[in-house]
Amino acid sequence: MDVVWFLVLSAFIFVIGAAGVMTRRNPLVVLLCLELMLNAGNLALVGFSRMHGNEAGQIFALIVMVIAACEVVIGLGIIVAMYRNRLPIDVDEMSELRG
Amino acid sequence: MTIHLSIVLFLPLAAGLVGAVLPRGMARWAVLAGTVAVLAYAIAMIADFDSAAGGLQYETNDQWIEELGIRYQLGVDGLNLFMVLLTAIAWVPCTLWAAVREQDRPKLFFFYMGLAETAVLGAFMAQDLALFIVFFDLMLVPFYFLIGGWGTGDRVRATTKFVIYTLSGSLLMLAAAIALGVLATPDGGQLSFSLEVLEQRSVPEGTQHWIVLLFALAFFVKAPLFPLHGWVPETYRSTPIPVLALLSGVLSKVGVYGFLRIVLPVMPEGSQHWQELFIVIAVFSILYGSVLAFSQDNVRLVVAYSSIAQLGFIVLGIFALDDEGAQGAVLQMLNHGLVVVPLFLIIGLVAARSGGGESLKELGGMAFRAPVLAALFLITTFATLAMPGSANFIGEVLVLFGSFEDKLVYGIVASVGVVLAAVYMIRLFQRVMHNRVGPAVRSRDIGGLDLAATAPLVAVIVALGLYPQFVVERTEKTTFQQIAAAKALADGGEARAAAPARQGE
Amino acid sequence: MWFEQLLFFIAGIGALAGALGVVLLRNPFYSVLSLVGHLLALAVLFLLLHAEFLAAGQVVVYAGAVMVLYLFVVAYIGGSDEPLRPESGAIGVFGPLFAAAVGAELCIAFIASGLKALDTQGADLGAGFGAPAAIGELLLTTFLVAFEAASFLLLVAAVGAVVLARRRRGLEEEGPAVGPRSDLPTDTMEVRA
Amino acid sequence: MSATSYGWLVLAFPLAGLLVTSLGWRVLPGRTAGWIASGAILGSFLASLGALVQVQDLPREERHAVDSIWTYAATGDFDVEVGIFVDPLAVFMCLVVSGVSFLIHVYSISYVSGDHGFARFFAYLNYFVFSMLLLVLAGNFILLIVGWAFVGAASYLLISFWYRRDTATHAGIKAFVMNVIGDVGLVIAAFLILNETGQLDYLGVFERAPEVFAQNDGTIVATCLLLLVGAFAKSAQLPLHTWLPDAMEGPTPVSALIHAATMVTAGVYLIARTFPLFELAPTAADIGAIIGTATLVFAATVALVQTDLKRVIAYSTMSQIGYMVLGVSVAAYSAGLFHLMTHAFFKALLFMGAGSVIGAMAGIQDMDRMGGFRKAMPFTFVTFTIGALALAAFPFTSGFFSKDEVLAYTINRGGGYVVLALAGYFGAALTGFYAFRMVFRVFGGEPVPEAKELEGGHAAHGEPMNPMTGEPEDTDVGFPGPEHNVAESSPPMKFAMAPLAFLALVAGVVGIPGVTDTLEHFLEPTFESSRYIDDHPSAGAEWVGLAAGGIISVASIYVAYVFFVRRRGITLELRDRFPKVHAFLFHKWYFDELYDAVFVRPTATAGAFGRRVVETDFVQGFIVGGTTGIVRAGTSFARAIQTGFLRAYALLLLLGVAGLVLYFLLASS
Repeated sequence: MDVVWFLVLSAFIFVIGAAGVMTRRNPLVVLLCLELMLNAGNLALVGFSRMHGNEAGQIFALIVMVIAACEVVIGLGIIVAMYRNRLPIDVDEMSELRG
Repeated sequence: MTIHLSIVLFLPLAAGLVGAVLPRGMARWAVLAGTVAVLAYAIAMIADFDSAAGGLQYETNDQWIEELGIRYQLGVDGLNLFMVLLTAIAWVPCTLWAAVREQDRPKLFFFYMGLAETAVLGAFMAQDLALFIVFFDLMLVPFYFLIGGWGTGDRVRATTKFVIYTLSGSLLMLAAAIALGVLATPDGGQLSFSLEVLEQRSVPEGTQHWIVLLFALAFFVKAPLFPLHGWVPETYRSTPIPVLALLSGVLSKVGVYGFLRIVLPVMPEGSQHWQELFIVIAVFSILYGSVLAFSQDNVRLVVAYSSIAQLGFIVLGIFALDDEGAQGAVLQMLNHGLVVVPLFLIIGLVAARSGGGESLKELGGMAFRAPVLAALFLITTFATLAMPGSANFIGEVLVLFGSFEDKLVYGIVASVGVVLAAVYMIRLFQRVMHNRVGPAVRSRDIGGLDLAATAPLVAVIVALGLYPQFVVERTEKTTFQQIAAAKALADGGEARAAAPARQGE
Repeated sequence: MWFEQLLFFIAGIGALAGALGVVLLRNPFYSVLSLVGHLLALAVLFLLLHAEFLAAGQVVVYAGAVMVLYLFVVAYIGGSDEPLRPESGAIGVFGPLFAAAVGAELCIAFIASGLKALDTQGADLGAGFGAPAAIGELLLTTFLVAFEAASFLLLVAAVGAVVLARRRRGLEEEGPAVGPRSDLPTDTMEVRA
Repeated sequence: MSATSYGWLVLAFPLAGLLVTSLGWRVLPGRTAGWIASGAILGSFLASLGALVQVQDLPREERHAVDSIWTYAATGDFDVEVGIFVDPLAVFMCLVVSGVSFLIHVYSISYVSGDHGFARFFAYLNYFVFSMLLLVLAGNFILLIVGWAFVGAASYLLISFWYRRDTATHAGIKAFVMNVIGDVGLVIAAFLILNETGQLDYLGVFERAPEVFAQNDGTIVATCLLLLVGAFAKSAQLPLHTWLPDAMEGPTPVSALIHAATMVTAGVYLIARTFPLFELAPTAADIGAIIGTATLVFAATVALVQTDLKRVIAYSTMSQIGYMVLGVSVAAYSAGLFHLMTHAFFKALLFMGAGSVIGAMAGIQDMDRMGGFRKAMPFTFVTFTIGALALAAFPFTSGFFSKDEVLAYTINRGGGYVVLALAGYFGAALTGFYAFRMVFRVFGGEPVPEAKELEGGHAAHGEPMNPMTGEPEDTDVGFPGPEHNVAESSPPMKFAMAPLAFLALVAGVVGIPGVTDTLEHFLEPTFESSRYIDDHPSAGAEWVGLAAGGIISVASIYVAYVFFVRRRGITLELRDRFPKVHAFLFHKWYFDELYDAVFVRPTATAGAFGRRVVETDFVQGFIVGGTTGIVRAGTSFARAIQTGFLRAYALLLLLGVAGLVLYFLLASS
């Protein structure tokens, strides 16, 4: 089984995730899309790990999963806080960073 | 006795961190103790220093970022020995000065003071170009916060200007340094930023030209020299006094020090190429700074512009590419720092006696109720205007002698600056201490703690005036080495052949 | 061999479908479910790559725990549909375009030029590659610092989430006075008290 | 003890006095500071005597000694020690300086007794004496410059001693800056000397100079001209003289000590000290002689019409220094120095007498307001008259021998020098006139109210006010003190004036031509390498000159007597008949106005231009503006990107990723 196909697959997933981040306005879904991108990265990492026969890649993937979990927890926390403060749940409305 | 430079380097930062965890009132004393310890260590280092040896002493040399060839390399030689001492000396009174006054957010303030000392010491001791740049830019951080957070007046504007200026300067220098490191690496060689290595490698002359120019830009901004001094007036007006004393007394030396440490030995051809230009800039700065200092009304700005003139002298001495000139410049770097620090502290005292007024119009007649303050001010004034008998005079004479040697005309034009210095400094002293009492002036003599901050500095000035050879004999060997290559070129010889072999090669 | 290839194609199509589902479905609830499917497919792919421990972790922790958290939140704030509003402005057009460009570039890199130097069949693997024992040993030896840092990060994140999402009295009391903002477009997912 | 040990002692005493009086200013009671300071100078004088004895013990051809205590600064060719050089010239100067200084210190104890700055005054005075002795004893050019600048600083401090007066502080800054100009001249000269001879020590330089310099070589002439710049700035010779009259703002003892007896003669000492260089550069020496002559005539004419008592004496000082400069420039070294010594005596005496009169006038210095003090102040009158006689070179007073010796030597050089000597005689005529103009106007005529009051035993008390501008003084501080002392009632003042009067009368005995010539023989070892050493006028020729000088002196005093005693209105008539001449002289040939127009204003204008135009338009507008403009353009671009829309950021990020990947793709293919 050619590892390249895994990488191609990971690229597709990554791109789909990226497109989602840009087109969806619900922060919840944006977070999901980020998950997609991270998972694409994981897939690539594991693919490379397989290719080299080195388990470090898998450890990396594991750490990425931890990061992803943290990000989800914080992201969801923010969304809940927004909800509690009766703010619109829409990323376009969150533009306090405007310069 | 073994001296560990890393201890000297990180002691103030450590003191700042300790201060940050201590209770509010204790932070200042922790940092003060740290600066005193650094001073003690620096004095021990001077006592131990072998002035007959030419190369680096107490060297620390470790791998830092191997892939980029960046090393954690510290060392002290005649060139930076007294710069380290100046830093150590200057920080104590400034910290003491700040410590006996109420500060907002004292923990943070004194932490930044400690960090700043570490950064400056690092810039002076670094023997690796990349490390130098790290510390050079790190210096900006604490000063940015100190000016922005504790300044007066339009401090936001002042800080912004200061940061934009110095940052654009140092970014250009960063680019130049990377280019230097990469271009100097021979095919198949290991990339290195160590100055020792760079001195042995060579960069094509055409490349040196623009690299030197970029370095000079950064150093001239830091110094500052005309016409890159645009940040000076506002920054000097807004900066808190102890920080200003350090900014003007110590930080300004890092730039000119960079010429002697990096530019001249590493890129002699490029330095020699721009010699004329830099001398013109220096001479112009001398005249321009002097004339403007003469016409300023704000006491801080008088000293600010006088610093421009003094730094002009230093640069003139360096780029005279002459042994005596460079030696004078090194001596003058120390002297100028030593006089400017007490000068600004005294200005702070003076302003406190006139209800915060810093305009010459509001001042006057303070000497009668403040004789000790007036005496300290007088001695500092005389030293600043390089009166014979002060070490500043020896420094200035050596600079002038060095420039007379090859560039007689520039030297003579520069000596006009000596006369103008007498005018503006005496005018400053007189308008503050003499004449009729200013409207808001409530004069009183200097307090005990402030005396403890300023009097030792004045004593050092007097002592150096009696025995400048103390500095000269310890610095001259390295100074000559640093300029040897460029000097040989200026004299029409070959640069590389003339550079004396360094130790350990 | 054919079995592995078959499995790859099935799981790959599943993963792609799941991903597309996440992006294209209007209802966040379905998006989450779609992501769960995607993660399961991914776990299969991991297995194909001899990453047994990771696959297990993916299924248990990710698809199991994290996604449940998502579902809770969606349920809590009400997963209303996001209408298929025609995207105004450049982002809607350029976003997918750039994404496609990146994808194309990556594919070119992978297939055409990039990995020629590598043995694409993969290295010979020893027994127990990717097994929990091997991973565990690595985690506790070579990558100990990373492991500890990650655990600390998780702790911080957990505390942070609690702080962020906890009920704040002051705000709660002020809250009702504000009410839903009427000037907002009604098609966004909005709080309806 | 060796000569150099005494030399160090000479320096150590005033330095110790300085430290004690300056550090102990708070604890020293009453007039202690004054006595300590005077004692220090007395010690210095005694040490000078010791040095004199020791130097005389040395063999004649080796009559000098050098010693150094530490290396001051040495790098490259530049090698300077803290070293002194003791030879007859230095000892002579030490004796004059410390002796006169001692008397003036004692005088000052009374003069400034009511001043708030009593201890400060004596600290400054000791500092000055230390600096002056350092200047005199320095063994190399750098140390000379140090002493040179130190006396300038002391002079500055003492001129602006009453620092609440604007006029005093202005005068101080003027003097200081002029002196710094001189310092710079010396520094450049020192460089030229070092560059050519490789030495900075006197002995080394004088030894090497004839080897490296051709006669009238361009470099040596330039060097000597630069030395002259230094000498003229210090000695108030044309065109660097304008600070000296203004320096009269200082307390009168300061005028006596610094601006008459010692510091201003440093230029003469410098020329005498560096005579081997000047003899290699006759052009420069001639220029010196011409300027000296010009100054002596110029200053004498100005002194004719000034009404401020101290300024008249100040211009007289300039004029007399002109004689000295002329003397040392025409190689009449011992004659010039002889005049330096006698001038120190009689000019210090004149200033002390003037101080006494000003005390009686409660601070007023205008001669128009004075008169008739003869009966009220007999002691002052007698001593002042002795001083005036010596100044006018009345026969057999000290000034008579010294001035005429200078002129006789000048004539002896022949050629164009005769013209200079004739100008000198012309100046001598003016000198006699203005000297007795002072005497007759101050002491003669009807007593003014202050004089009458004093005759009745009451010292006048005026409102404290600035004698120059008439502004009321700052009484908060009390400078210059409400009390005024006159010699008649102050023993210390009398004690100081009496020996000086005696010396002014008889000091000529050390230089009676053909009879004693003591001074000349004493100084001979210093100047024996001079090519003119055996070139002096015969005793007979000198006596002819003396006779001519005596006649001129007596005649001029008689004219003054006619003008100011017999026919009092004649000066007013002259003034009305030649108003332009009077205005020209009264405004001191408009030198101040000229300098103001040529130097001060352009500098100030340049400063204003720099501040207004260069700073605002160029530095702030162009450079800062340019920089900030670029930054601003950059930020506005950044602001445009920073929409705050999360998805827009993501888009940019992706764009960057796409670009990067594309780059690597292209780079790898």
